[in-house]
Amino acid sequence: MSLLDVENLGRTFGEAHAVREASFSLERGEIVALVGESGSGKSTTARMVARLLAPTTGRVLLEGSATVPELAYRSKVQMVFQDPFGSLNPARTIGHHLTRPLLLHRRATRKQAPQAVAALLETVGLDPSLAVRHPHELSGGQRQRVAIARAFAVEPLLVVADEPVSMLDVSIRIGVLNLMERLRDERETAFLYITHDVASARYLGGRMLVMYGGHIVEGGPARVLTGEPAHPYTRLLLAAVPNPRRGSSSTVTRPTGPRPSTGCPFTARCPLVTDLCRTTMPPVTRVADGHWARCHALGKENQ
Amino acid sequence: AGTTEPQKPQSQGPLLTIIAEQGATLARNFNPFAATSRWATRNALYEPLMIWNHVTGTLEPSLATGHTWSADNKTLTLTLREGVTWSDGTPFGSADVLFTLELMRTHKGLVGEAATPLAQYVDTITAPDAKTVVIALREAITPALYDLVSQRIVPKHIWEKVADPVTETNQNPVGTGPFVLSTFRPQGYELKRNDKYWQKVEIPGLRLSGYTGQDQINAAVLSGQIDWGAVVPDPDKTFVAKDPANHHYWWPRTADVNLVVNTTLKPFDDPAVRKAFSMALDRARMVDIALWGKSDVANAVGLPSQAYPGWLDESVLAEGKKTVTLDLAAANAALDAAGFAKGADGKRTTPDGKPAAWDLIVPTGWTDWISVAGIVSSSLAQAGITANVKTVGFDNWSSTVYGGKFQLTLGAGKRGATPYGYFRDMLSTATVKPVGEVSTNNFHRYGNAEADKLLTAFAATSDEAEQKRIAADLQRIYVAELPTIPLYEQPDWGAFVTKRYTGFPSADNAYAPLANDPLFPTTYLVYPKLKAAR
Amino acid sequence: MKSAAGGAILAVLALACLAAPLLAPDGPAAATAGAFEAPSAAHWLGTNGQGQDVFAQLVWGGRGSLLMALSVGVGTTLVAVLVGLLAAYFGGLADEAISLVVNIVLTVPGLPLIIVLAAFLPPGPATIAMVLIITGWAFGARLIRAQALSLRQRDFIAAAKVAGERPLRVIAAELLPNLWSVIAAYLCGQVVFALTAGSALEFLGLGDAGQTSWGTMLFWAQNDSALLQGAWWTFVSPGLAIALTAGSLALLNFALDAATNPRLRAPGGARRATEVLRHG
Amino acid sequence: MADALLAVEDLSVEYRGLRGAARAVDRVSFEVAPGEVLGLAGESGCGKSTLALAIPRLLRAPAVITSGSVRLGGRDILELDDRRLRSIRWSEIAMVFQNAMNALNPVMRLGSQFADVIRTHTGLGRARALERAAELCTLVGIDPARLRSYPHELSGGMRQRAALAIALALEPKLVIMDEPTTALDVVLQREIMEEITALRERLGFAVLFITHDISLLIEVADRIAIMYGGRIVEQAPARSFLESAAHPYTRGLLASFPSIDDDGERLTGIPGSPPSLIDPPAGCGFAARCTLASDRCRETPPFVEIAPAHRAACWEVGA
Amino acid sequence: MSRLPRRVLFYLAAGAVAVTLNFFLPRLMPGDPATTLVATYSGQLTAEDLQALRDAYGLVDAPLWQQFATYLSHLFRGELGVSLSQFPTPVTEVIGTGFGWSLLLGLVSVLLSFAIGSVIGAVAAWRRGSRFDSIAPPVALFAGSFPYFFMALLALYLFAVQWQLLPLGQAYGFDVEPGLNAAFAADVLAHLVLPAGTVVLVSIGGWVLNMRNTMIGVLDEDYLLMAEAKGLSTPRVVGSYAARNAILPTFTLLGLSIGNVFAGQLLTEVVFSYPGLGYQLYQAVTTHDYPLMQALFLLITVSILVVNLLVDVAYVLLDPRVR
Ligand SMILES: Nc1ncnc2c1ncn2[C@@H]1O[C@H](COP(=O)(O)OP(=O)(O)OP(=O)(O)O)[C@@H](O)[C@H]1O
Ligand SMILES: Nc1ncnc2c1ncn2[C@@H]1O[C@H](COP(=O)(O)OP(=O)(O)OP(=O)(O)O)[C@@H](O)[C@H]1O
Ligand SMILES: [Mg+2]
Ligand SMILES: [Mg+2]
Ligand code: NI
Repeated sequence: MSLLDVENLGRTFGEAHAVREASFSLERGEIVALVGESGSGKSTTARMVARLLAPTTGRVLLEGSATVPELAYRSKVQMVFQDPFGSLNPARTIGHHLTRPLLLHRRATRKQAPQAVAALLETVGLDPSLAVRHPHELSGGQRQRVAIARAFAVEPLLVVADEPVSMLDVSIRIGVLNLMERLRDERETAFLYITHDVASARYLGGRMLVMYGGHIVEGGPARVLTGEPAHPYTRLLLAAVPNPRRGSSSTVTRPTGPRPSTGCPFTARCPLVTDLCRTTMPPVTRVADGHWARCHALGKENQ
Repeated sequence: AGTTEPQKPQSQGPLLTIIAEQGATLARNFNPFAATSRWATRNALYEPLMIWNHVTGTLEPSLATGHTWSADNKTLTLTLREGVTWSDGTPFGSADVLFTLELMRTHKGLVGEAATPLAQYVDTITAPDAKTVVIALREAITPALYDLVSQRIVPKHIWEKVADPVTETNQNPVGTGPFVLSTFRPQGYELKRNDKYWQKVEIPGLRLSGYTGQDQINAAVLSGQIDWGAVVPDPDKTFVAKDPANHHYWWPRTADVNLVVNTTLKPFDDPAVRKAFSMALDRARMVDIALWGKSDVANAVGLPSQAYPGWLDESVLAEGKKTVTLDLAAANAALDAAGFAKGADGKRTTPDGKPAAWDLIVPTGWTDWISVAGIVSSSLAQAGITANVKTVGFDNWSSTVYGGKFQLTLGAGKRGATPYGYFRDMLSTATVKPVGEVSTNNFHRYGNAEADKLLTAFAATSDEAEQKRIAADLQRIYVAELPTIPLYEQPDWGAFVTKRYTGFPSADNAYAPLANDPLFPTTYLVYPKLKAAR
Repeated sequence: MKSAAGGAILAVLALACLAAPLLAPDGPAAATAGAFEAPSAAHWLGTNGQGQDVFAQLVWGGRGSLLMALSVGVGTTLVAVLVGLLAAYFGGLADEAISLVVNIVLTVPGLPLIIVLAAFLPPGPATIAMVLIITGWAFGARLIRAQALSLRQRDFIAAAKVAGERPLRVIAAELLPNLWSVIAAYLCGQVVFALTAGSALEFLGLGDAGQTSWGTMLFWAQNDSALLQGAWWTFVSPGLAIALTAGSLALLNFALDAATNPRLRAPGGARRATEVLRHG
Repeated sequence: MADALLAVEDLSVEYRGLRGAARAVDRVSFEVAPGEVLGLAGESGCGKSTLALAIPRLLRAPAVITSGSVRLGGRDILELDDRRLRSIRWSEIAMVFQNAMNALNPVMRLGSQFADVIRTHTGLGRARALERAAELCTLVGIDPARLRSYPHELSGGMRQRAALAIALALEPKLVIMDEPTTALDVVLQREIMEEITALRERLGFAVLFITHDISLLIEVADRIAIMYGGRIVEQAPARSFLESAAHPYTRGLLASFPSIDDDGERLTGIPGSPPSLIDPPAGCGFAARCTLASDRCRETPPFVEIAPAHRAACWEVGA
Repeated sequence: MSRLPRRVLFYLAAGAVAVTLNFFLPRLMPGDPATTLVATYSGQLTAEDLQALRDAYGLVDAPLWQQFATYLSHLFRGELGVSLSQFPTPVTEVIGTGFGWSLLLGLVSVLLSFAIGSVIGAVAAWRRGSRFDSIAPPVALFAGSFPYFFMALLALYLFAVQWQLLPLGQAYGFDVEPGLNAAFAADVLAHLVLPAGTVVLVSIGGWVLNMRNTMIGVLDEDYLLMAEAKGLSTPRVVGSYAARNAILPTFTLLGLSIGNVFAGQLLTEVVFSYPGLGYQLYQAVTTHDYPLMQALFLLITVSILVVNLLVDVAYVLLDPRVR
């Protein structure tokens, strides 16, 4: 039994399909990175997994159950948000942010709370004296560490991290990523790591899922995916990443026309597009062990 | 008088500006049977048969030149003036009077002085000739005369074509009065002289503007824009001093203002309590402060001696003098005796142990009354009685007061040619209605069986000496019972400016009241006397 | 600076009113002098048309006026905060319904409603306070709702939910603390509004003329034609007292505004005063 | 470089706040040659934007330029009067801001935003100005019909392109680009960068390109300057930057970027946080975070040439 | 729910509530027109006359809900009835006399204070910290702290009574002929100075603050920086870029103010005897003139809703983002 099973998840906002037919699973202690272009539905997926948003179709199973009670779910699934400025309440102290989950999920009594808070701060590499400060007195990296500490206060099995480092300065990003890695190793916590920075997904290792236009179009081990991308979008994405070592390679295709409402969302930009692509969404096609993609061209290439 | 003098061509003087309308926008309604009609309807356009002049105490001829009572006091004969024409040129005659009175009799909902006598006492109305009207009453009620002759008369040839006189707005009035309508705007209107008027009138016309409140009126009067106005605060200082040669006022008094207690309520049913209250009141201060010293404190019967020469009994007044004079010690003693215990804080409790505190309500905007109420309240406070002054909208006030649901309020005694109406309101059981039923006259709800007999006798006689004797007895009852508490004599407010016109009535030339009062259309007596200033 | 001035004026006024029994031991109603006596040593601010000491009325009357204004401020703020927060937090149908009610209340003509209500209830400061609360909460509710709505979009609310907080607790412990300055500014504004609107009602005669307050002082001044008689002190004293109170609250509000909105707070200096300062 | 287009010398900017003056730009000197792309990188808050705004004198209170000169074609911009300053702006120095959504007036049609700058500086009529705007749109690959649109009706990439087109409206000699692609998706970023490169090749304007993404700079810039704590700490040609970067801070920065073809090596980032600008430590600002720091670092290191066309401010890497 | 049905629902619900309130509120007040009738006509009416008058006035004793049904059916036929206090003038005629003046006074004072206030606010924000900024907004604020009627009475007393510079009240004098002529226009203007001027004086502070606050927000936006970088002239930057954007939020408030022009001028009209609807409403309330009150309430609500609608529409025109 997987820790998390996402089955055929979909969400619409009015007419717009933000996420469609998303299915994936996560094991204990696994980091799964979800990458994709802006507006492809990454955050929407994350919010559905964190139960902040109700799915329109499909379901989310935690340890095989779709009906975990609210509080129990919260004690197992936590979330870290993109913006460390917005995710901490400017009116409350750091201590408050860490104490509340401890008390709510009975991880500590009121008496033990201060020590527990201090321990948490130390875990994420912060000075325990920060507990009495307000968020605006902390730097961005410190804030994001506090946000991570808050998620870890309840000792969750899964942390949904929605672009946890993209608002942080380059020099401190890596520290936060390393922290996540360490926590995974030490506590067997699983991460759903959302990002549009393919390099950092690869850095964390684990598996990677690529989203485009609401669909998960490719999945597989991060190293494999970044090395031998199968889906044309993944290829485009990787080619666009600035890479001083490799030198730039111009592969950009400008989108022409609106995104189609049927078929593969990538048709408008795809160099390999066929008529079939315009009418039907490609099925999941196995590329290699644990590596799959959804592209009609793929089947043909393999044939 | 009596004959039509040839009118001179209109003199080109300024219009006489008179304050009589309240409201920022005025509706064009000149129906004399509607209380919502414009002021000029009943005071400049349509005339009554005769006018009670309460300054001279005489009944002055208007459309009628005289009246006679039959020996049994049941038939009234009125002689009409010769040579009167309506403003459209049609001659005026007894048919018009007959028509007006019958119209009122047959059409319910018409407002007019004659309404009550027509419904209650009048038997038949006939016109033996063009200049005579004979009214037969069912019983001898001589005071009905004043109501009947005050009725404004309308032209038969016009009103017989009016479909519904109740909802008629009579936008282009045709009357016998000294003026006719010239321009009308919602903000005000102008009248010009009626060239066919039966008397000589020099002023070319009247101008009437609407004002929203007393302050606006005061401001207009004080800035000299008005020729004829009403109340001016502290007139010597604010008004006369500005232009002593031209600014004048004259405030004759015709009725008293009373502190009215609801005699159906527990402590107020006791005359001793009413008298105790009365003795606690600082009437001199009311006159000084609310009336700038321009009036007098009330006498014991609540009738101004000026207005009723010869009617008041000096011995009764002397007898009652004590009860209407400030004597705090006596008031306190009387309250102690009546069982009003005084607490440590100086406040009393009623014999039932409740706080001696009541609401004294006055209509919003009645500035002099509100001011007086303030003084009543502080006076009573000296004796340990609390009177909370509350101002309420007039309709709220009237429904509370006339419905008998008030505790304390102020009221004005009825004015009249004789004290009959006043005492009827004050003492007659016929005017007492059960609480909840509307009573506009006797809202203090006091009745006295002995007074009833005296009032009946009064009405049945037309002999003035006899009436005066009966009036003395009524005064005696009043002083003994003190149904309401007289405070001070209410002036008939009036102010005028002689820059443009002279000839206004004044203390030196007291030919008529100065106040313009829709109930007594004495302004008709003034118009002919006004002359352009030099 | 502005807030300090505002606070100081307010403190002096409030103290004077609190100390009324010491400053004017005879009470406001004692009518001991002649009408409209000009200011003198015996009567610092002269006497009114009733022969009462204007200074005594001012300090005693301030108690009623300030109490009334304060209760209206607190009352409307409470209702507005409650309604606004509930609407904003729960959103959806609840918000839809509450907003509808709020908008309808906003379209109901305020002043006429006040007059009708004031005529309906027994006159007095309590009635005026009630009437102003009934008619005054809607705008605040809309304001608080808008503010709370924008806060609700912020991630820390989602974070609190993820932590497992219950809705009411999120509102009380996470949303509310961020709204204090808005609420305080609104409270100030409401107190000012109540002070002027309340005195307007009293001035119109819809109050209780028997109780001394700044509004009824103006009512009496008008009733006794004080201005026309040249007794400006009876009129100007209460008017100025109201204006000073309202003005000082407005100054406080100004400062609170700056506290809410950091952009209003930045240090002075003309906008484009980027001077070039060079050595030598 | 005598033939420099822009020569900034000894420029200092302070923010004078309640808590004291923060020196956001500290005695900075650099030059931009005609047609050159100078990349400026550094951590958040190191003063990049302040420097960018100081050049066309766009800083607002409480910022104060306390020293230095900004020479553009021989004139010192800091000495110009208001009218002359306005006439230089955009016609000689144009700008592209980080977030085009915010930089375009939301209530004005795109066409008018082109037209007002064209008309202000050239005196062309409205119709002619719109014609010119249409040309510019075609140049950056936007359908000229879009000139009738409001900014919010365009996608993020289109807005950024439009901002670029507006910047080129008067064919300026220098375009300052302050993180023009940071808000965009990688794919879009690539697209815009290619657009910029192509246009520059055609029109020959110089660019001061600001970003915090060194990888990007290495791809697009001719020379790279690294800023730290208000100062420029290293300046070198882009071509060999990866290998030749000498300053410990620059090296730290480079070590903070995971790359798509690195294999499993652990990156460390730079521990610690940047110095306070209000009360900066004496000497080298990076000393507190530097592994090579020694006593010498208490004195400000000179900005010296350590290799041809390569300068750095560090005692440890000096010649 | 999408925007359009929601707006429609709002207007329907607001209309229904207004009509219901219009009917019941006046009838909940203490006192009734019948007693007032008795009081006013004391002694001049018999009981039968009174009944006849009550019938004519339409004051029936039927249960309230029945009266409400009658009222609704009349309303649907567009019948607003006759005024009781000005009986038998139709309500529409009574309102007709005040409508124009209220509109004139209201629009002039609201637009003037909005315009002046916004300009002061914009300039203060642009020159933040200058002497102008440290004087103008606080002064405007302090002027706005005076109770309105206090200012108005003081102005009336000083300008009209004491110095006699301006007319005492009303909308125009007797000596001019109403119509489209210069003399009348000048006279109307002279009569407008005090009422409108006092309203402007006390209401300007709010607009100043509003504009200053939103403007300061806008000044921080990148598009302002870009406008300056473009070398545009200062008036263009302040006008087309800063003020144009800053005015948007203020605009909704302007709508609210304009919507209230028929309701909010009671004190002005009382003090200056101005022949508008505010004073009529006050009179209607104090005389229990139900039909007039109902019609005025209806007018006020409808005008608020209409202005709301107009603001919605205008907002769409002014702010392309909400289209
Ligand atoms: N609350 C919402 N209402 C309407 N549309 C929404 C809402 N939230 C997201 N969307 C739309 O759904 C789509 C997916 O959005 P989402 O935020 O999940 O994308 P994302 O992959 O996280 O993008 P980014 O990288 O920019 O954060 C977008 O087109 C977005 O506009
Ligand atoms: N208006 C201001 N008042 C005070 N300090 C300011 C102001 N604007 C910027 N600063 C400070 O000046 C320093 C430089 O800011 P600047 O915006 O130039 O940095 P940056 O390098 O552009 O950063 P980023 O990469 O985040 O855009 C920062 O420390 C900042 O806190
Ligand atoms: Mg996202
Ligand atoms: Mg920057
Ligand atoms: Ni009839």
